[in-house]
Order: sequence, then C-alpha cells, then structure tokens
Amino acid sequence: MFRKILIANRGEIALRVIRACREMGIGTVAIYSDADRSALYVRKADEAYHVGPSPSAESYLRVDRILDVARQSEAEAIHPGYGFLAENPTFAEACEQAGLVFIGPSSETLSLCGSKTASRRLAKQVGVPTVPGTDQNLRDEEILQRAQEIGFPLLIKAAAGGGGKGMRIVGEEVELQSAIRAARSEGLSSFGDDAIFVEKYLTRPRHIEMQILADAAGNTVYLGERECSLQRRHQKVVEEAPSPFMTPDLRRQMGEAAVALAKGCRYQNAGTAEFLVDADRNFYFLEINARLQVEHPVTELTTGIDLVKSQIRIAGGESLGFRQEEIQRRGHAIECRIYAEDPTNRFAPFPGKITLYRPPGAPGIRDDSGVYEGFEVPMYYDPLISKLVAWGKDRPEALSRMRQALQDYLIAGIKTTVSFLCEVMSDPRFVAGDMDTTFIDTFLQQEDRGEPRHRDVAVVAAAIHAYLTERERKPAATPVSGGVAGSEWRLAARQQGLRRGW
Amino acid sequence: MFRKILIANRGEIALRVIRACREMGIGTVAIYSDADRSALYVRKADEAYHVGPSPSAESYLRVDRILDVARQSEAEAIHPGYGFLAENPTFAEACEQAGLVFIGPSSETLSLCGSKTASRRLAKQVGVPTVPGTDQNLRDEEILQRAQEIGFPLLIKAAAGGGGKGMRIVGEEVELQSAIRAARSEGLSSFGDDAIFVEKYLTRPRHIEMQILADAAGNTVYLGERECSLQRRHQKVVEEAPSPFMTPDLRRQMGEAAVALAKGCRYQNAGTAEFLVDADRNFYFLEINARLQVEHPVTELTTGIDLVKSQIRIAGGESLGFRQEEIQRRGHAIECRIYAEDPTNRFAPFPGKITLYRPPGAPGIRDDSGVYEGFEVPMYYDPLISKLVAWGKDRPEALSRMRQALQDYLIAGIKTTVSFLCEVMSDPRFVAGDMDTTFIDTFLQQEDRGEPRHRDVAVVAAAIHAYLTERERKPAATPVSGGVAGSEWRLAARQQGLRRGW
Amino acid sequence: MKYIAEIGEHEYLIDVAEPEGSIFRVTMDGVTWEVDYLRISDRCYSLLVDGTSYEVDIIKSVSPYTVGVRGEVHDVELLTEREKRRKAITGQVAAGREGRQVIAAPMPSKVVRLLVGVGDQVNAGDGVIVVEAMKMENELRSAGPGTVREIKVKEGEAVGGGHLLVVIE
Amino acid sequence: MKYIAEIGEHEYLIDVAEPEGSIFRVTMDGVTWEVDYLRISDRCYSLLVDGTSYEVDIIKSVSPYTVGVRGEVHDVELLTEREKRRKAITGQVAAGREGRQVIAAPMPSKVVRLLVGVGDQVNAGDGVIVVEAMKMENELRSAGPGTVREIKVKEGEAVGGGHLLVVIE
Repeated sequence: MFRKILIANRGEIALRVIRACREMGIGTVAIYSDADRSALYVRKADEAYHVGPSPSAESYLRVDRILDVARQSEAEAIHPGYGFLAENPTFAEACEQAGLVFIGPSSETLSLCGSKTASRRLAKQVGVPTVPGTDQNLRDEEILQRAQEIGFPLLIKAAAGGGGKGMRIVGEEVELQSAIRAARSEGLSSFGDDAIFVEKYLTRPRHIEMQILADAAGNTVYLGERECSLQRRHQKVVEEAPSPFMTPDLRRQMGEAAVALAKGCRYQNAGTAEFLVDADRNFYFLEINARLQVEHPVTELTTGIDLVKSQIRIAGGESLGFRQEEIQRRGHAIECRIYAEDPTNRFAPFPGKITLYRPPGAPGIRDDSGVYEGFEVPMYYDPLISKLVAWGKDRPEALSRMRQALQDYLIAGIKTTVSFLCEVMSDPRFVAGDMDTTFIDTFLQQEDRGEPRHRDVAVVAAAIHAYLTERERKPAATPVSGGVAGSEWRLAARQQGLRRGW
Repeated sequence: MFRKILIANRGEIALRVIRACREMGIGTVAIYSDADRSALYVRKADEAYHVGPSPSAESYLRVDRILDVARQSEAEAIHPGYGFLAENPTFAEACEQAGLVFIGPSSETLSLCGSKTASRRLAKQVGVPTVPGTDQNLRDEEILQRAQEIGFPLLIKAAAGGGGKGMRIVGEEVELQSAIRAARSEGLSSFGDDAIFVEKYLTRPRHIEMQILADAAGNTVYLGERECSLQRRHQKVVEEAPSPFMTPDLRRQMGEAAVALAKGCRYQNAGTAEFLVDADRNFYFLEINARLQVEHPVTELTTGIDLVKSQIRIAGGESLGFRQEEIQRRGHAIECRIYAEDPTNRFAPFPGKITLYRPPGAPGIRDDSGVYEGFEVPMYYDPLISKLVAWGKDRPEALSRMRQALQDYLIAGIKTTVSFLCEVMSDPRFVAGDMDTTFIDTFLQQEDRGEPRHRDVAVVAAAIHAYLTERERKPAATPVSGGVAGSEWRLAARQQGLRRGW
Repeated sequence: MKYIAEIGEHEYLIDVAEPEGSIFRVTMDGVTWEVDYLRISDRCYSLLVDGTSYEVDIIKSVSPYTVGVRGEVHDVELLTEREKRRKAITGQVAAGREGRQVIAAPMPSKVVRLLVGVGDQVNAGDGVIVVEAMKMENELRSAGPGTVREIKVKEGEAVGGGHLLVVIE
Repeated sequence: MKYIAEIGEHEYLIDVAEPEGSIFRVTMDGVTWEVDYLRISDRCYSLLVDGTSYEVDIIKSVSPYTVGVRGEVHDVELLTEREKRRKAITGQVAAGREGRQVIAAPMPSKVVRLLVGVGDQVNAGDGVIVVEAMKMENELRSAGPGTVREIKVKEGEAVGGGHLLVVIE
C-alpha cells in the first residue's frame, strides 16, 4: 500500500480523505491556498504546503505546483477529491507521467466520460437507454419525422442555446410547427444560430444515480442507488439511499446498466452513473461522474463500505475482495448539504467568519464538515461547508434523526441553509417520498411555512441578555449570579437558599 | 404511544433517552439535583424539575419527589436509565401504583433478578449452567466429596468473606486439606465465622453478555453478545460486539440460554444475561442485568436496532415486530468508556471544570457524551462522562477508527482515561483479541509504554505561546500578527508578502 | 430596566427586574415570567420557565439581537425608551432625505461590474453593481429612484462584508 | 526572549526571536526551527515546520504548560533566566526546611476521615486523610516523616480541588 498520499483538494473532502488515510496508516500531504491557511484540513494533515493565491486557477488548479509538492513530499499517489482537477484527463495523465498514482480512472476513461457524444455512443454500444433525441442540427422535415419516433411531449432546443433560451416544450403534434419556428428565431436572435434539435421531454423526472466500484482486474459491482432529485440551480441539496421510488427489479436493471457502462469504458475505481427516471420507471442514462461523489456517505452508511478506502485500495492494485451478491444494504440514509448561502436572499452565497459553531451529535448522525468556530469561510470556493448525514433502520427513522440534528445544528456569523433544510424535512410531499427534479422550485413557491412557537421566549431571553450585558458594562453594580463559572458549592448553596424545601 | 416520559436519571444516559423520545415525538421531563442545574441533559429536555440537593440519596434516589414531578408534569411513563433506581423493585412497584408505566421489567422480575439465590435457582430450572459450587456452609467431608464432582482448580471461600480474604485457590487434590484449614481460620479471625463453601475456579475467564429483548406477549429474542472482559475494579472499561472469541455455535447456545432465562422469569423489555466463558468455551451464567446496559451502543451499531426506542415501544404495549431470524448483525463495534479519572494516580476520580472540550467526529464514530466545554463535572456521581463508540466493517477497521478518535478527543481541565484507552487500543494482545478479565491488571503492570515522539514540538509550541502571552500583556509593543481574527484579505496579503514567488 | 421589543410586526413592553439569585422576573405586556436562568457561556443560556426548559443562543449580541431557540431563529430589536424616541426622529429624518440609499456588500466578495456611473439616474429595481462570491454573481439593485452620488469601489476590487459600495440619493 | 525549558528530565535552552509575519524562529539548544504559525483560538495553534503540520493545544496556559500534540500530552516548564535562578534558591530553601509538606485535595471532594491529629508523628507512606469523590475513597498519604502541624478541615466537609487539608513538618 502507499506510504503517502497527496490530497489535491480542500474543505470537507480533503478532511474526509485524510481520515481514511489515517485509518490505513498512510501519511497525508495537504495543499492550501492563501485563503485556506486556517482551514481545518491543513491542521489535520501530516504535512501541508502552500500552492498559491486564493483564486482556484492560481492554486488548486495549478497542476505544475501540485506535482512539485508531490515530488518534494515524496507522495506516491494523488487523491483528487471532487471538483477542481478530479475529472481532468490532463491532470491524470500528468500524474501518470510523473510516476504518481492518480486515485481514479485512467486519463482515457476520464476523456470518454467527459464527452457527451462519446458517452451517448458508449451507452448505445452497451445497450443502455439515453434520453431519446439527437444533438445534431436537423432540418424541419427531419424533426417532423423524429418527433413521431420519440413521441410527445418533446423538447425543441436551439443547438447554441442555454439557460432556457431557444427551448420549447411541445405537448402535442399540432404545436410542433410553430415551436420549430419560435425556437429557430430565438436561437438566431439570441445566439446568431438557428440550428435546432429534438429531445424527449420527461415530465417531472427523478434524478437517480448508481454507485459502482471497479478494480484493476475488471471486477465491477454496483452498490445501489442514490435519489438526488432535490436540486436547486442544478445543484443537489438533499440525497438519500435507497430511493423511495425504487423497486428491487429496477435497482437490478439500473445497477446492471451502470456496470455495463463501466465495463464498456474499462472503468477503474469508484464512479457513478447518473440517470433520469420517469414516472413509469423508465430510466435514461445521463453521464458518468468519474470520481467520488459529494453524496457518497449515504451509500457508505447503507452498505457499510468505506468508499474512500476502497478507492485507495483499488488504486493500490488490490482487488475488490467481495462479489455483487455479498453486498448487503441496511436501513436508510439521508444527506443534507449545508451551504453558506442565504435562503432569505435567493440563496446568495454568504462567506464570512463563523462566530458560533455547534454541530449536532446523536445516534445515527454523521457530520462531514470542514469548518470550525472561528473559521473564515472563504469567498473563493464552493459554498458547501458541511454534509449532515442521518442513518435510520428505515426512512422515517432516518428522517426523524435528521430533523433533530438540523434543529440542534447551530452556525452563527454566516447565513446557512440549515433552517431551509429543516423545513424541507417536514414537507408532506418529501415525507411521503414524492419528489422529482422540480421539487425544490415548487417548494420555494409555497408561502405558508408555519407560525413560530417561541417568539415570546426569544424576546424574554434577549431582554435578559441585554440586561446582563448592560450590568457588565457597569462593574460597580451588584454582581449578578447565575454563571456556570465558579465553585459548584456556591452554586448549590445559592440554589438551596432559593428553593422552598421539599 | 406515550405523550410524555420522565427520565429518572442524569448525565449521558438521560440525554440518550431524551434523543430517542424526541425522534419519536414524545415529550421529555428531566429531573436534576443542585449539582446538575448546568448539565447538558437539562437544557435538551422539554421540561426539567429540581428534585433535591446534590447527593443521590437526596435527589436521584428520592422516589417520592420523582413521582411528585411525574404527577405535576403529567408524564405517562418513567425511563430509569441505568444505576440509581433502574433495578429497584420498590420503585417499579411505586410507579405501577401511581398509574405510571415503568419502562423496564415488572417489580417481580426485578426482585428475582436482584437475588443471587433466586437467579441460580432460575438457571437450574431452565437448564442453564452456573459456576459449579454451592453457597451453603459445608462440613469438611462434604467439601472433599463436592471437590471431586467439581474438579480442580477450585476455590474455597469463607461464607462471610470478601475482598479476597478467606479465599484459597486449590490447584490439586493434595492441597485441599490445608486450604480448608487456612480458609476456616482466616474466616474466623477476619469475620468471626468459619463457615466455608466451594466453587469452581475459572482460570482467566472472559466476561461475555447477551442482549435480549422481550415484549409483553412473550416474544423474546437475543441480539448477540458483547465482550466485556476489559474491567478494572469490576468496572467495565472497553466493550465490543461481536466477541473476537465467539463462534456461531456458541452464540446460538448462549443466546438460547439467555432467552430461556428471560422466559423463565417472564422478562419484559430489554435485559442482559451476563456469563463467564472459560478457555474451552464453556459458559456459566452470572446474573441478569434487568435494565439498559451502559454498553448498549455496540449492539445498536451492529444490529441497527435502537434499544432505547425498543424499550419505549415495548413498554407502550407494542410487539417486537421482528423475529429472531430477521436480526442481522453487521461489522464490528467497540466502546471506550471515558471516565473522569486520573490514570497516573491509581485512577482516582477527578471531578472539576472542563476548560476545553473537543469531541472527535468521523465516519463510524459515535460519541454518547453528557458534558460540554465549561461544564463542572460533579463530584457526587459516577465518573463516566462519555462513551466513545467506533463501528467498522470488521474489527481492524473499528479499532483503527477508535484509535484516531481517541487521539482527536481533547478534554482539558480534568483528568480523563483517554490517553490510557489510547494505549490499550494499541496493545498487541488486545489487537489480537486475546483478552480475559485479568487483562487490565496485567496491562497496567507493563512498564514500557513507548517514547513520546513530539516532545520538541511541544517545547517549541509552549515557547511561542509564552512569547505571545507575554506580548499581549504589554500592548504597547508591536502588534503580533498570525490570528485567525480579522479580514482574510489582510491574511492573504501578509502571506503573499512573506513567501517567495513560485 | 424597561425596553420596547420589536419582533416582526409585533411590539412588546418589557420590564426586567433585578434578578434574585438565579431568578429573573420579566414582565411582558403586563404578564410576568419567572425565569430560572443559568448562563452557560457568553452567548448561551439555560432558561427554565415553569418547568419548561429552553436552551437559548444569542446568535447576534447587539440589537437587533438574533436569538435561537428550539430550532427557531428570531430577530429581536430591543430599545430603551430614549432609544425608541431617537429612532423615531432618525426615521423621520431619513424619510425627509427621501431615498438616500447606501448600497453595501452583503458578504465578502469581489466587484465584478459597475452598472452605473456617478450622476446616473436610477429607478427602483435597477441593477447598480454586480459582486461575486463563491463563483456566484449577485446583482445588487436600487431600492428606489435617485441619482448615483458616490462610487466607493473599482471593478475587480475585493471587499469585506458590509463594505460601502455605492451611495444613491 | 530566552527561556529554559524543562520537560521530564530533559532541559533545553530556548531563544524565541520576534516573529516576522507568520514566521517564528525558535532556537532550541542551538538548532533553529522556522515555524509558520497561526493562532486558531486562545489555546490552539496550527504550526507548519518544514511542511509538517502540527495542531497544538495549550491545555494549561501557565508554566508548567500542558501541551497536546498529535495525541501526546507534555508538561513543559518554561522559565526565564531570572525565574530559573529564583526557583533554584526557593528549591534550596524548601530543601532546607526538610519535609515541610502541604497536603491538598487533588480534586473537589468530601473529607471522609481524618487519620491523624495535630502533633501526631507520621512516617513516609502513612495515611493522613481520606477524601471521597464520585463514590470512590482516596487515602492521601504522607510523602515523608514529620509532625502534623495543622489540620484545616473537618470530617464531612466538602472542599474544592487544591484546597489545603493538612500541614506536616
């Protein structure tokens, strides 16, 4: 096994990898930008080296500097985490050329997975369905013909489009001609290009993904799905395993599809096949995320398999050590992503100093956090500060634990999504497991969020605090008791004096 | 289900029960003595009432006051935790008479389990072996005869003895006569009574216990064993599940014995049958602990079953809802009990104020703690302040996680057993799973505990801290930078200025 | 000590009596609360009110106070009577100066684009400046009509939270 | 700033130079350490020494300092030269007074039994007083021979940690 691993990442995922390495007795090398000198993972690593100024392009994306640190520290392998260079084939290749093991798939596999066209071609080869349609420019007659094959509703998209512009949903055939005209014209005026194509429109699909592990010998297994339908701005906010929508049969089909895709691109290490699933439980392959997913803990808690340690072992040449039929899932796990964002201001990012930090702890609760009280959350990077995960023997137990944990989670100084997630966890549709990718947008349009119950107590507490603060400012006044500090004897004496006897 | 439960306990276990109730939507009523006004569980309960001065006899053992609080708060059931009144038949009966549900076995069952004689009789009735011997006074001829039946080595014990006095280990038959004389004479001189009896002497036995659950309809299951051989002064310090010594066959036998014992005394709720197991895997029943055990988390983590919630459901009249064959154990869990004791001073209790508190958190780690930074650990009660539990897919993984967690656990202001537990976790015999009830005493006699590796760093850090503290005292001097406080821009600028460019 | 408390649209008259030992008596709109209090830390209290236990965190320790209790978060403005009068006057003055607006950075961020120049007329809802943090752009808008009087930053500049960006009158 | 550090039986000469930015240069028995330091909180530091990262907790913040690093705990006595000289003198005085012993409560506890009276002769290892905490009795013994001069507590009395119990000379 490796003696030392460099972690080419920051924040909670750097800490997660450090912990896995420590358990395995492997030395850890962290890298940090100016903004991250005070980060928790820097303190927890065995070694830490500065790689540049705060912007990622000048630090965490600087392949040359990262490889310099690897050489200097004599690291043998590099764990890329997620984001930054994790799916960058050039980086993987540079590692290989520098004699370092890249903990992830080969650069060829990364290239294939990074290309939408190549991925669709792979899916076709191994017989896995994708969202029906084409990304080529089509003439009007071709569209009319393809529309028949695909069926309605469908989507007309400007080839150069984006952000919803040049896109038309077509519910029935009679709308088709005018939609084609509108899309072409919008494409032309917005992007200077009237090329269009068609795609099947999935009404309120679910986003469900399948975790796979593959070793160097080609042993490939799936560890079950994750339900990731709760998204905002295409960013996942809540994930869970298993999906409340899943059936054993569908799981097997999707799992086998994921394995086929992985084998088809000679995938090695941990990876995830993302799918859309429609109301009739048809699934459509989207892409392979060729790295560790942010939401990997829900799979770890249900399967009992440590994915990060598995990644390291596979990269070190070890074989999986278990077969598909030996994987047992147990119970239910939910992850809430805690972002430094202001839910009352359109989820605007909210970096800054954390003045109070009290993470929850209870049976079934895991908190993958990268911050601490006193830490200044930098403005340069992703606003994810913690992943709160709850396990329960079933979904209701996991949910009840998550609700308590969110209620106990105190983060002050910055705005976070904790209170927003609290509300989501109690939403009747969510509790029923009835969700799709439109869930969060619909949820945010609801006005009624319930009356607060403890307004009076908050006022009384504020008044007491203001009173005491005022008294402290005038130290001449009679001392006010009630502090924890000081001898317990005095405390006891005071309380006994105060209470009527029993 | 109950609307409100009173928790007749304190510390970590009160908090544990509160959490279970919160998950189930049940209101919680805490009680506290003078010394516990500032305790964490008082803050986390929905309601909290004072029941008397600090000594337990005047507060947590006052049945009358506790029942008064139950009436006043309209609680419907009482959870006794462990210790205090948990196994007190009078308390259980008083609850029953006051119309409150006692969350535990009936007062009759508690009486039976509390009597050594009745327990041995029960074991005989249901055919479960106990340590061979007799507790009756025997004449010399009878002893000679019984010794043949029991076999050697055996133990001659003064009936009035205790603390090792009037006790003789007899290895062979030739030693018997002189041992009898010595025991009688020591009994007479020490306790004024020369009555003696014999018992089989188990060489270095293991202490292994079996968790059971039984509902009101008599459905009784076993949830697997806990290895509790690591004890000091008959106090458990490390527990794990499963036992490294266990075989599937022995587990089934011991499990069925535990179920037979439970059925034999019409046991209801959660309970534990304690056994000694010798090197040949013969097991001998000791007693039933008729309550929740301190070490219940290791069973929860391996079975996925929440024992506290199960207790509440059973007391509420619900049936178990699962059969023996549906119970699946997975992986391995280890618990380390963190005591406020000074390992460098014969484990003397060490109450006092916790000035720094940083519990560990990582995948697979659960910390059942009852304290916080600033809390004054009272001198009146048990010194247990936290139970650190690690789960892993196998024993090595659980152990590696426990080692990291102990290393990360920072408690200052009081002395604790954290560093001692750290050493135990790395002991070769412990790592090999080779332990018995003499383990800790043997371990403590070892001199060699390894050289510290970071003495120099500690000196350098102390010097830097002393320097900065001195500088702060003279505010006129040049300000010293390096704090987290203040704008990150300044931090970044300073560091950029300091470093040579890449 | 007397306060006027404002929370959302609610207003309360508060009277805090000198505590006796660990007991505070707080009168709120004529109703007296007897509170057994214990200060756990600078910013955290344990309150027992008729047996009900509240763990209260003072998330922001100046008025308007931000108070966390049982998962709820409340903003409580506490004013002495003199402060209340002063606020009423200031409010009138502010109203008199009609629409003087100070646009400040809501969080540490980088100025991406200035959408206005000094002297420009703006209407309510017009974008004034775009800042970026954590790879998200955030367009700050004018709350009312006015003329841009001052621009305190340049494009590309990094600013701390609360930093003054643009003044509109 | 110069210190003499004592840790176990080891003694070091320490020289701490004024820091430049975040870099401290600390010379220890002639070897200079270049330490990139960051103060995380009052009692916690992040130190980087030639790339090696140490999280250091100052568990006790007066000399002898208690320092936690990577799971190890060290007691470090730090003395200026003047303090070192003073300590040497005090040590001699204490030695000269031969066996003056102050027995103090090691932790908050209750006095269970006094085993001696004023004027009693005691030998090394003799029990002097029994205190109780957390249901465990703890017999405190005399470290050397002497006469009991003062008894500062009564049986049944509750005392805080460090409270003076018995003086033996």
